[in-house]
Amino acid sequence: MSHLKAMASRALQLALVLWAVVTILFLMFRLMPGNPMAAYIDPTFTVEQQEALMAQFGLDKPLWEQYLIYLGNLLQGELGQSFRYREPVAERLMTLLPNTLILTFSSLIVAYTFGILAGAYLAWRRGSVVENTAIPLVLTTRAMPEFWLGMVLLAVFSFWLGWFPAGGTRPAGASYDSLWALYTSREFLSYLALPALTLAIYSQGLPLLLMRSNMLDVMKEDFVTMARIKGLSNWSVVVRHAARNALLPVMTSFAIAVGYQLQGNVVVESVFSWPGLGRELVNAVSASDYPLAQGAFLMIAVVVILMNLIADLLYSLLDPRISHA
Amino acid sequence: MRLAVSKPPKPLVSVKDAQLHYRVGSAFSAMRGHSSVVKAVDGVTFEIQKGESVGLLGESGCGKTSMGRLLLKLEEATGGEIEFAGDALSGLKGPALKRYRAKAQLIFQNPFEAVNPRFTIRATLAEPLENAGIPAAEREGRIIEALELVRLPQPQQYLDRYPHQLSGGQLQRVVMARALILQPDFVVADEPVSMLDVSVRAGVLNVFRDVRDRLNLTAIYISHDLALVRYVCERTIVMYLGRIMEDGPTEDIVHEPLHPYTKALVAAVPVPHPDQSHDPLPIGRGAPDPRNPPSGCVFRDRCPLAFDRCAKEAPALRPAGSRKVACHLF
Amino acid sequence: MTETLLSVRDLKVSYQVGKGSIDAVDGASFDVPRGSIVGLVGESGCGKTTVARALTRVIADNASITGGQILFDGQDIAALPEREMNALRWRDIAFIPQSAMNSLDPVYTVEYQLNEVLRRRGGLGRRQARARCEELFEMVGIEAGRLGDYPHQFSGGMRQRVAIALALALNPKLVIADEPVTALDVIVQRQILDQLRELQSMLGISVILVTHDISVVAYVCDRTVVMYAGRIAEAGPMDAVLMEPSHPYTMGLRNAFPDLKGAASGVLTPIEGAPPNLAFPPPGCRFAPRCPFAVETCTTQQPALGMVAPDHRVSCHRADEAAKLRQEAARTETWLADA
Amino acid sequence: MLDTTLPRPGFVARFFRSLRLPLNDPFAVAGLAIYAIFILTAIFADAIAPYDPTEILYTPNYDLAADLRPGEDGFILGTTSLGRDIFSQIVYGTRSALLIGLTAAFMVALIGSIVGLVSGYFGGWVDALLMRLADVAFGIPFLPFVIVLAAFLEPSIWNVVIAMALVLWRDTGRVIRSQVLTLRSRSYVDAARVSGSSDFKIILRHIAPNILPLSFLYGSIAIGWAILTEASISFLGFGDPQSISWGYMLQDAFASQALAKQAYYWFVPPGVCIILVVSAGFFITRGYENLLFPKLGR
Repeated sequence: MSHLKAMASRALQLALVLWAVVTILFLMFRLMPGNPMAAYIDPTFTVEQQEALMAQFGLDKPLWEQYLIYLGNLLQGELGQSFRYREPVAERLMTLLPNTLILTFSSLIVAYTFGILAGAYLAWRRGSVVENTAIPLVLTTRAMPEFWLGMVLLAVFSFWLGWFPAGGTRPAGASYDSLWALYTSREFLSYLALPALTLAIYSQGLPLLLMRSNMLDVMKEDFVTMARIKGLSNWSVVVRHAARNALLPVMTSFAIAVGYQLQGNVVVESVFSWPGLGRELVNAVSASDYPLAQGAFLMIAVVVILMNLIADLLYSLLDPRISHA
Repeated sequence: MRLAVSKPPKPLVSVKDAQLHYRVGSAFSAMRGHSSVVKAVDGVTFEIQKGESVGLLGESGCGKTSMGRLLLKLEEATGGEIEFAGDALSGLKGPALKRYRAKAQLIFQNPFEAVNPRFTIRATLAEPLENAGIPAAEREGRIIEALELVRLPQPQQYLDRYPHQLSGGQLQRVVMARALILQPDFVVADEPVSMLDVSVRAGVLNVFRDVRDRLNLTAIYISHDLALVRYVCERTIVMYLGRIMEDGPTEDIVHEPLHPYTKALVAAVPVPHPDQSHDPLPIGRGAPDPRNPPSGCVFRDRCPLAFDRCAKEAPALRPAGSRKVACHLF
Repeated sequence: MTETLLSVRDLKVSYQVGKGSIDAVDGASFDVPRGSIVGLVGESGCGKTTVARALTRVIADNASITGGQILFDGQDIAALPEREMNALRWRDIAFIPQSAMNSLDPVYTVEYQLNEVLRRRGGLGRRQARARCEELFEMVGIEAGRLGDYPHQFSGGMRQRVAIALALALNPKLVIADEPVTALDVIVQRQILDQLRELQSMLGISVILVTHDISVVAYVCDRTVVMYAGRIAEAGPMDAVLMEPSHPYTMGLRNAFPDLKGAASGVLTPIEGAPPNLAFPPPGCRFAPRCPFAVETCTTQQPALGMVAPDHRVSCHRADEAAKLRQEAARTETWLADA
Repeated sequence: MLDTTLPRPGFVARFFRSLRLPLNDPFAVAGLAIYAIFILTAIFADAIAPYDPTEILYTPNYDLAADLRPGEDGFILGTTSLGRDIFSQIVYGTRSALLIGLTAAFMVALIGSIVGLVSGYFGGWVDALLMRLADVAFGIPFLPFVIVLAAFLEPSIWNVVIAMALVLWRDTGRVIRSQVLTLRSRSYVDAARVSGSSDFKIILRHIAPNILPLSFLYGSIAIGWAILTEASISFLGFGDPQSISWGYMLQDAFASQALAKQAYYWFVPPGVCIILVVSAGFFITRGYENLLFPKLGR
């Protein structure tokens, strides 16, 4: 099936992209000022630890050999030891990843549900006062720095009104039997609310504007006119034909948005002290914890690239012109 | 008079086994589905004598436009050889290519796309003159001359206009003027009237016939419409899926088509009066698929006369009376 | 016995463009007898497509029907409330568009789109609809196995057959076909026209076939309506209009059209000039600026659509001289710009 | 004299005409006006700002002028916890915002346009290579990349600009490439080739003029991106410590408990300024889109 072949070749392409990003990352961390060994070894490590890491990452070898060892380690999921936490980077990041994913997906689901409905509505009310005021407003939300929006929400809803906690994922001292118990607790929701809302307000603009302009385009298509000539109901014309077609690229953009959102998380997580990948990256860079910074960067990159692939997959699944070629 | 008279004159254009194959859906654009080879032109051979007008006839996807682009070196042939006045096109580069560009010209299908909308008519017509190194002082005169040649009355009034200020018929004459301004030897016209309304078509066709005769041009007229080809060309080449099916005098093809495909094509041409045959066409349903042509003769899956051999062996283009036919029946 | 199914009376359709308006159709009148194919022929911009769409009352946002009547089965559908008009659509008046590629929804299978019409508009049950789908596909010559395919999986000709099946789904009385074969190659074009003619006579429906190509009209139509610049130039039985045209525009069209069956030495004669800008139409006959026979009245007074023969109407001030004009029109010199 | 080329108005006039500024769209005009105001503010910052933005100020009573509310002791927008004048910081922040926004946008538009033109016009392996590079750029998480680069290299606004340009050219490049592909398939480009025009001449005369408005459009989108990115970087503490920027002000406010102190006068104005400049860019962009792609417009 040529369709599968096409997907495979796309996946291969993205694997190459991943390799390129990994290489850039390697060079970035090797070429930084100071001791090249600083990428993995903290002077405060014990001599045994230092020697073990020297051997593991081949830090006394020439650069190209280090590169091969680096690739080999990556393939085994080995990202080195965090300077600050004295634990393997991979393990630490894995505990943070769920927090980031929950924040990202909950905000995006809210943003897309709202954006799609509002976008379709605005396309339908094209030229009305509602549309004329809504569009500049939406553009303004796209122009807001996310962290600033987070700050304003914090100042109002947390510090002034006291409705929501100011940061973190759980009350101080609280402990839960399992991660599942944490994520399903009411407290967690109250901690999630503000950061998720911040991200959602920022992200709804993309699906909204995309949906609206797609709808306007599709409404001009011959098949929509034909649906009217067929005497189908307004609902059928607008929803079954126009919206269904307009939705295709919006759904694809969801996956891309996950990738973008992960980058936006970097600042919003910092504002809300949300223990996720983004905040970890910032802290690690500030504290010169290079293995951790490198690992966090890599994990974000992997998700971004994976999401690009999923976007392509979604598109080819949802569009019969490709899935039934 | 010497004996050499009996030797046929050297052709102006000679096409030997020309091929234009290209991949569709490369690894990078594979998202769109198939990745396969399309043989837009597949082993086409013909010659054109100086002063001859030849119609290249066929349905969409038959390779006639690709053939035209090969002849003008807008596309490089992936196989075979095309010669113009004895020179191989594949070797033309630099100044030699520039000289060829001055001798071989193209008239486009859609006049509104064929001129840059940001250029005035004057600037449009000046471009080839600049490239040929005609001094600025002579250009205006040449431009006026060319516009008069294509029978645009009072040409001065058009010079500072933009394309959208002209009608389709007027603009197509400008496109013709641009093609003729360097006094070429050879012109390829790609469906030059198919975008025009019927009432103005005839005017453009008449100018084309006229200019060709006056300048003794060698011309290729690409069209899907046999009636138009017949109006302009004494000889017709019929193409189907990248190959030549039949090649011969237009009147013979109109009155007694030999190839089964040509027969169907001639029978299908609509005529503008009520007394005409309504018999079913001698051809199967379906449409040619350039991505997936049948084995052997490319026409066999729609041919009412196909037999075993047609599936196994592609027929060569062989002489049959006044013309050449690619069919196992001849 | 020709009973009239559709009678268009003095139809006017205007487009709002900026602050002004353009009368794309300015007083069109013609009849469609039951069980006949009527060709609506003219050049681009003459208003033929606008007329076709006005009959469905689904027209561009900036267009409106500003006058006249559309009597369908004796009822003026131009004045019908939208609700009642919508009930009529597709059940009584169906439409075949120019490009079936763009007018079939790409994300649904062909069966879904047939079902949509059969079940939502025709009130058929699931099983009946399936049977009807198969029947329709057989009628237009496509295997029922392809019902589940998406539009892009069909070739251009096949898609046009699907469009025909779709139009016939609810047994309409009138089918409007807007340039149904223009985008197709001659061979497929001919096959589709054969199909259309066959089904039309089998089902006894009426068809309005909009086209720019008089040879298409000559091949399938019973009657012809020739439009020029938003008005009807000539209307009547197809052979009468084509063989004995009474309007100079129709005569000119005949001269400009190449004829494969004619003599090899024939010369095509263009009509000089271009159709008028409808934002500023000429005061008299709209063809007068290009007409070699124009006299003074032609440039000042609009000609009315008058009878020249039973059932054959022409809007020309010199219609009674038609026979003489036809002879002159046959000569190329007549049409040269400075003649 | 017979001149057969285009009539030649002044080069500047022609350049502006070829940009096709969307002057009939009220929002676009508002956007241009906002830009004009901020540009003037940046130029005359020395005259407008009452104080040096980094100077530690004192009240007439010789107390540290810390955490003063707007209007108190004549400080228009109040002071920071360290006794700096917020209004002056806003005024000077305009400079770094515009400097970063405009240079980054210029680089992004320039690199993207050149890549798009070369890739789309010549095709083949050049195209394949450049588009693979674009894929890689799409695979790099933008903000983390800028953070890491800004942190490792010495923190200066130019490093931030370069980091942004290294990644953001991808969007412009892809869009311009596809536009070049459509333009290239126009038959007037074939006509120019058949007329004997060189590739260089065709790109310059027939393709580039049609690309310019699109470059400008993507440039104006990049202004917004660059300003937002710089603000984020400064907020996270990786900015240029030498220059006062709106992002730096927000970081200062956040770190100084301005939220808990409910000091809206401190952290709201810089945010509003960012929104104004960035959305001004969006409004111009939108006016452009209506002009360039009228099918989307109304």
